[in-house]
Amino acid sequence: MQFGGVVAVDNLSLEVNENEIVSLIGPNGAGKTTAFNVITGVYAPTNGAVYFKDKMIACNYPKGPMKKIYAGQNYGKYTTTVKKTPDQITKLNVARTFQNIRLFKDLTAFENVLIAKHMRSKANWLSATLCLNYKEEQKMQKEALELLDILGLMDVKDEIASSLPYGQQRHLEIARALATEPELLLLDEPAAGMNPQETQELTEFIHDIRSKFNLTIFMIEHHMDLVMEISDRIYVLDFGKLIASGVPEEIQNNQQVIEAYLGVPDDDEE
Amino acid sequence: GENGGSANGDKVIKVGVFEPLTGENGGGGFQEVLGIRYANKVYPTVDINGETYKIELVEVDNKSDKTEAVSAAQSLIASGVKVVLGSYGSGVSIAAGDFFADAQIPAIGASCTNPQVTLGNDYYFRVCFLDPFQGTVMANYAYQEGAKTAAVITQLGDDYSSGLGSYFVDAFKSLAGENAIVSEEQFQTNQTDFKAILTNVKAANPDVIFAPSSIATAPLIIKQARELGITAKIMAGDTWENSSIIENAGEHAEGVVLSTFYDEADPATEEAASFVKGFKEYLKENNQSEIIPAVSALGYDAYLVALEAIKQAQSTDSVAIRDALAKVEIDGVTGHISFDENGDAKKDMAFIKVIKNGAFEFLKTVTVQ
Amino acid sequence: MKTSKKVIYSLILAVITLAFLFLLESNKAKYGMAYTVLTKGIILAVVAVSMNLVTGFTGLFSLGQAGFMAIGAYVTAIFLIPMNSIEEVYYMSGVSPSILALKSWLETTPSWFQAMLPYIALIAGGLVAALFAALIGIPVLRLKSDYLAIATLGFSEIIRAIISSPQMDTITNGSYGLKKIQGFSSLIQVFLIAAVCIAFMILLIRSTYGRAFKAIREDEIAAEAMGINLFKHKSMSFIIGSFFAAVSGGMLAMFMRSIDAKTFTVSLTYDILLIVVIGGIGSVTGSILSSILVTVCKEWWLRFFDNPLYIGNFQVPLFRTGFRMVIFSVVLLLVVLFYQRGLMGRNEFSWDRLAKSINKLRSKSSSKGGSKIA
Amino acid sequence: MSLSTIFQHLLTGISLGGAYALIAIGYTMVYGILRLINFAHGDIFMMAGYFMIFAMVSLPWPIAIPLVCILTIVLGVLIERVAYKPLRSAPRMSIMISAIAISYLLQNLATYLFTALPRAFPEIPFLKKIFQIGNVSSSLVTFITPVLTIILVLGLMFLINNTKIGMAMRAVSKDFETAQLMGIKINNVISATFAIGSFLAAVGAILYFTDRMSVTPFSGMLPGLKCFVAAVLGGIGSIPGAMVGGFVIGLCETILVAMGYSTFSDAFTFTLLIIILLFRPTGLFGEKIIDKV
Amino acid sequence: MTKNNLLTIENLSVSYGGIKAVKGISLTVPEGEIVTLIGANGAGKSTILRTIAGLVKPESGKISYRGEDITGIATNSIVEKGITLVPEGRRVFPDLTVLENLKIGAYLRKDNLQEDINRVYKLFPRLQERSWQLAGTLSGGEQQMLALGRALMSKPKLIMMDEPSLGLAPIVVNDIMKIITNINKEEGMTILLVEQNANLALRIAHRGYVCETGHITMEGTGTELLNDENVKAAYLGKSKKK
Ligand SMILES: Nc1ncnc2c1ncn2[C@@H]1O[C@H](COP(=O)(O)OP(=O)(O)OP(=O)(O)O)[C@@H](O)[C@H]1O
Ligand SMILES: Nc1ncnc2c1ncn2[C@@H]1O[C@H](COP(=O)(O)OP(=O)(O)OP(=O)(O)O)[C@@H](O)[C@H]1O
Ligand SMILES: [Mg+2]
Ligand SMILES: [Mg+2]
Repeated sequence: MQFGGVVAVDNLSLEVNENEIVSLIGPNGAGKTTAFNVITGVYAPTNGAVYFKDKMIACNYPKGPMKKIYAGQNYGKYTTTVKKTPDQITKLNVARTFQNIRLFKDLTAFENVLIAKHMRSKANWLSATLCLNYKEEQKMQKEALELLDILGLMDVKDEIASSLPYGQQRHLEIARALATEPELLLLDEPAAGMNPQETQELTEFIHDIRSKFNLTIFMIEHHMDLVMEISDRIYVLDFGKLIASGVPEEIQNNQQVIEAYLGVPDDDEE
Repeated sequence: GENGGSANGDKVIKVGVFEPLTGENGGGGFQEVLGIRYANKVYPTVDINGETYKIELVEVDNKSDKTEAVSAAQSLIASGVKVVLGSYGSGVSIAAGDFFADAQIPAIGASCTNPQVTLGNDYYFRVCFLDPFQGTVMANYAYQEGAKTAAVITQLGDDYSSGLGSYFVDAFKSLAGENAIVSEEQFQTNQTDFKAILTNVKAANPDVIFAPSSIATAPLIIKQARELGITAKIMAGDTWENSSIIENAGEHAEGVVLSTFYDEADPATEEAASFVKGFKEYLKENNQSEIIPAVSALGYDAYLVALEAIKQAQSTDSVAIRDALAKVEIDGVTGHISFDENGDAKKDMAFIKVIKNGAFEFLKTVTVQ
Repeated sequence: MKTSKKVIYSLILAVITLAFLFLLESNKAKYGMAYTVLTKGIILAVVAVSMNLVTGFTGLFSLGQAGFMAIGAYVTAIFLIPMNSIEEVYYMSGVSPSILALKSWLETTPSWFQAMLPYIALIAGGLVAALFAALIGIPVLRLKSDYLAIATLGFSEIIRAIISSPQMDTITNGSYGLKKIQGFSSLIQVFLIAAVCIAFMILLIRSTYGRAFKAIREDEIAAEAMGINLFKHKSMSFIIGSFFAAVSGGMLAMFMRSIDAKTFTVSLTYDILLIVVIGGIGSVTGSILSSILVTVCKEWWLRFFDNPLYIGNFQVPLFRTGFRMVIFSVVLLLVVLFYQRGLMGRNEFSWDRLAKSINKLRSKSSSKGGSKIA
Repeated sequence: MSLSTIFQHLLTGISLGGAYALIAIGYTMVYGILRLINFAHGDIFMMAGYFMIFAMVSLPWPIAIPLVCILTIVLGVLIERVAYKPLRSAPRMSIMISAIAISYLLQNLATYLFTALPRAFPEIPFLKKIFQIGNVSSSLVTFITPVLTIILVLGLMFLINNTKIGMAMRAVSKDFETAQLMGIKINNVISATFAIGSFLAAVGAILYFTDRMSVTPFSGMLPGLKCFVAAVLGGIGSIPGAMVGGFVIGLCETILVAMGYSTFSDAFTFTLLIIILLFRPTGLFGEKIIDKV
Repeated sequence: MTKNNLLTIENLSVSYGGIKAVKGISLTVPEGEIVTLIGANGAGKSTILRTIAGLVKPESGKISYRGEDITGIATNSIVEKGITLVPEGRRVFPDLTVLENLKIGAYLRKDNLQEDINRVYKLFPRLQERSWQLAGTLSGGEQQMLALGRALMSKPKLIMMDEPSLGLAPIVVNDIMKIITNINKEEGMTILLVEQNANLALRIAHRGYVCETGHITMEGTGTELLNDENVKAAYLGKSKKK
């Protein structure tokens, strides 16, 4: 994936297996969010393909002016173009959260979750307007409430999203993503802006939802405590290139990763 | 009751003045209103069955806009007027006509020349001649003056301008041949740049240019034409008889020819003679230029017609007034007025004027059958 | 407040409204002005709510209302010009054979169909506009915010130019406009048509589709990530909004009895936008309230500013023609400055809210105002 | 169509385009900084026309012109202070309505004070000198307008890109709060923007009305709308864009009317705009909207 | 305490609409020290900083800077006096280039900037690489560096930072903390630091305040707070949940 001349993600190959928790880490600007954006259809890759459950969901090769400036590898390997819009990808059961929280700010927490249920609604606009989908509507509301309950947001369900404390907004974002009934959940820095205490709670929470909803989780995070504790496997990205991958212990001791990302462990442990 | 008296016990009959005071035709509308107001000043009362009624003018501004016109008309109807005068600009009259008819209130147009105003409307009358007549008059005049080719410039979406323009085209073609119209140009409401149009006109090199349009656009067309070096004679309809055009276009306006309803230098009737004297004073009081616009004279006449109809009807009932109107005959400022079955004044004479030395100068009268 | 109580209150309100309308209807002559102004206000309420649906709830800043209203008005008008007036209306350039064919076919329809003609005409106008909206939407809805606004405004002007062009003379009567259009039979009829339209839009807004619209308004990227197809939902809102704008345009034609393309200029769109913002973007009741208030103020209550005012023999200065509009603009400005979010903000009228504010007035506590988000 | 006719049309178009460009820049600048479509801009332009009429009653033109510029600037800044400043934190739509209200107010006030009748615009003898080249005849103002426009635009671009106040304008246009944190007095920067926009409107008004000779309260409406379209076409927020947009619209309009399609001249303008927006959703020179996820 | 108090806040209260965000807090920032303000989300930390910077008008209370009352004065005058804020969430000017962002940081200065630009480039080499890129397209971490660099450009006496480590890679966080210590030590700049990462913040700070739902609940030196059991339990996240 590249923007003009800037190669944001350079020939990245990785895989996430069912029911795993995989983390993607790397210095700022390494291209992690960009990778997410390619997976969820926000950007089309410049060259390469993305498969979900063995089905190609995105594929592209350099075209037009990109032919000239393309700066990656595997030129000519991909020859088809598959472009799915983000909503189509969500329909395929891939959901995400955003690095900068993107809730529907002026709507209530309940509405935020309910909206995510819309995609699965079978009613057309006319029958929905004329309230002919009464049963389905009831079901949607019930499920939304259940989700809020599971995420501990029941008592703030009628609050406007932007008035919630930061931590609850993060939870709400996850609740909203879960409401789309995903199999794969992409979390972009879920612990950003949380203090260590809250981060720890989040760790448990992510474990919980994985087993409860039978999820596969792919996550970007900078909080190493969280990453090391939770991940089954870790990929490390630097300047768009994969520099390491493996289980947490391997990564922690990988010299290249330490240099590029972790830094010399100050006496971080107390 | 309904015809109620004012506080001091006088009986009052209300007459609506339905005119544009703002918007595109605000200028002309105002002059028509002045004529009506002056008439009201001269004849403030009417006797009905031995009782003296004060005539109260109820003015509304229709803003030269058809949408506004509907609510303006409604507000007149609501205020209980028995007869309505106006409006300058045919479009608004057409729009409001059905409402007056529904409310059974007769309306008397002063200067709205489009045939549609009175056609099929039993309650609309008018004291001026019609566009087909006016168009023919101007075409005849141009042809008589030796013009072989003509260009026509009209305003899109304006009943008056495009109507008059097409009547001219028809008449001129029948006189000078099918190819006599060498250029037909149209412009949009509010357009102020006529250079492109005029460049085409210049290229077509006509003998005369006929450009019926509003007061606001007239000086623009005249000045820009002269600036482009067009020397053809410019002609237009009644709206152009307005001193503001001379003020705005200055020396460029010299030689412009137009047709109109009335000539102050040639008072046709007794009424006219006294009107000319009195109204000049009145114009001065109102800080207006002292050239009497034809529309003021027509406004005055419309008032007189209404007054006469009320007298004839001897009633304040609007339907009775309408019936009286159909039969009214008076000698107004602009000549003898009576109505045909359509409600149009039977007028067969137009005055042709030319702008000379910064004033409108009478050229000739034209009669067409 | 209990639901049963609310229902009772609502019923009472409906009865009062209807009674009031009947009163106006039966004293039409006496309350002519109120009658007219109210009719116009109600008609504008329909288009205001439709604009609110598109702009306030879906976040699509569209300024095409006037164009769709024009389509609605012309289609409705063509249906509703009586057969025997048609030659007279198209006196300049004649009638197109297809219109004549349509009209003569309508003549042959059964009488119940003819009785329904006003409704059929309005719906036909709406459908034609909806078709246009669907076509226009394909290219235009990809644009964002102000670019969308100017593009829709452009389309509305293009529609107007086409309608008034000489090439359309035999269909739209070009620049002369149409007249002799059959009017409404009563104020109640106007009210009921408007009520059905607005109720439909309210229900739509409250349905799951309405929520999807709001999601798009709040954050397109997040909405897309929630599986909401942006184009589909935007078009839906745009098309439905255009449909009702056209219905309102048709009603305007029936109200004015004569129309021409100049009625549907950009300023009409601005006026509607003004109504929507004054009422509160994202509040249906706000739009309804403000269309009636703005119309009444502009055309009726402020009218006395236009006439010279005498107190005794003293003529109050400033009062003359044109003053009304000066005052109207100043009032507008003041309303916008002091009610930045419009009269209703994003809130809707509800009995609970009313009760709350009455209580607040009663107790008139010393605290100043309180929060905006109640 | 003869060559001289074509040349005459082009000259008219470029001159009209120059005046449009000056007004369009006012839209673009205000939009750039406040995200506000300043609907009142066309009416400020119209008021400048009236100012000129009254100034020239008793003053010679070399004094009248700067005076009119100053008065227009004062009007523009005053409008900003009264109608837009109190709404800084209000939703965007409210500010827009405020602008529409101001536009109505100026139009209605002008109607009320000066009546709806057109007023003759005073002749500035120097600008009205008639030129005759072959068969083409035109007044000097027709030549001066585009030249002056280009000079002013170059000056403005220099101001925006290379001076401190220019950088401050660009910063304020993105983020009021952070701009304040840099020590920028945002109200002054915004006033400066309005001042520049109004100044250009005043210059535009003098040139435009000299060419068209009369002013009415609605003289600003149509140029206002067209120039707004010009600004969008060029990419709203971009000054060279507004200039190009102005020239394009002026030329297209003239050519279309010349070809006898005046019914469609506005429609064509919009069609052109829409086509351009389809290929470049933010106008010819508009910056891409960065929507980083 | 021998040091002068650069900034003193007394009984400050702030509310948004009806919601009280800060409820009568007092704190002091001595000249030349790093003072940190920690606390949970929504405690009102950002609000305090924004009030000091003049972006929010306080309801009551007094803020004085070098003994001079600066409560409620305009932001630009506050910046002129030498206080600057690195806002929460970076807030770089997206359409200005990196270099222009740095230049605008020095908006009120009239002297030569090149030296300071070089200094910032030395602190953040990444910015030099990208000096012509539009700031809006930088990654989160890059933007944070830019925001910090931009603040340094005005050569402030007091620099306030709102969560500078938010969303940064550990290595950068360490760097930034080092830079903060450096500018404090070498240039004598006073720093008021708001941080979620209480561990790091308290370690480099001379003094710390703990903020909870609009109140200051605890204060002390950095080490005192680091070793406080309550603080540990609530913010350092090491001990088990209660
Ligand atoms: N829309 C865009 N246009 C141009 N460049 C972009 C765009 N989006 C991202 N980039 C560039 O791509 C690179 C990778 O950005 P990305 O947001 O993926 O980083 P990241 O790994 O998520 O970093 P962080 O941890 O700071 O969020 C950065 O250098 C950024 O400047
Ligand atoms: N603009 C605003 N309008 C209304 N309420 C606000 C606004 N900004 C903040 N608040 C509220 O004020 C309280 C304090 O917010 P503040 O941003 O100061 O917290 P904080 O301690 O900085 O939290 P965080 O760690 O999440 O940045 C919160 O409850 C928040 O919801
Ligand atoms: Mg990222
Ligand atoms: Mg904060």
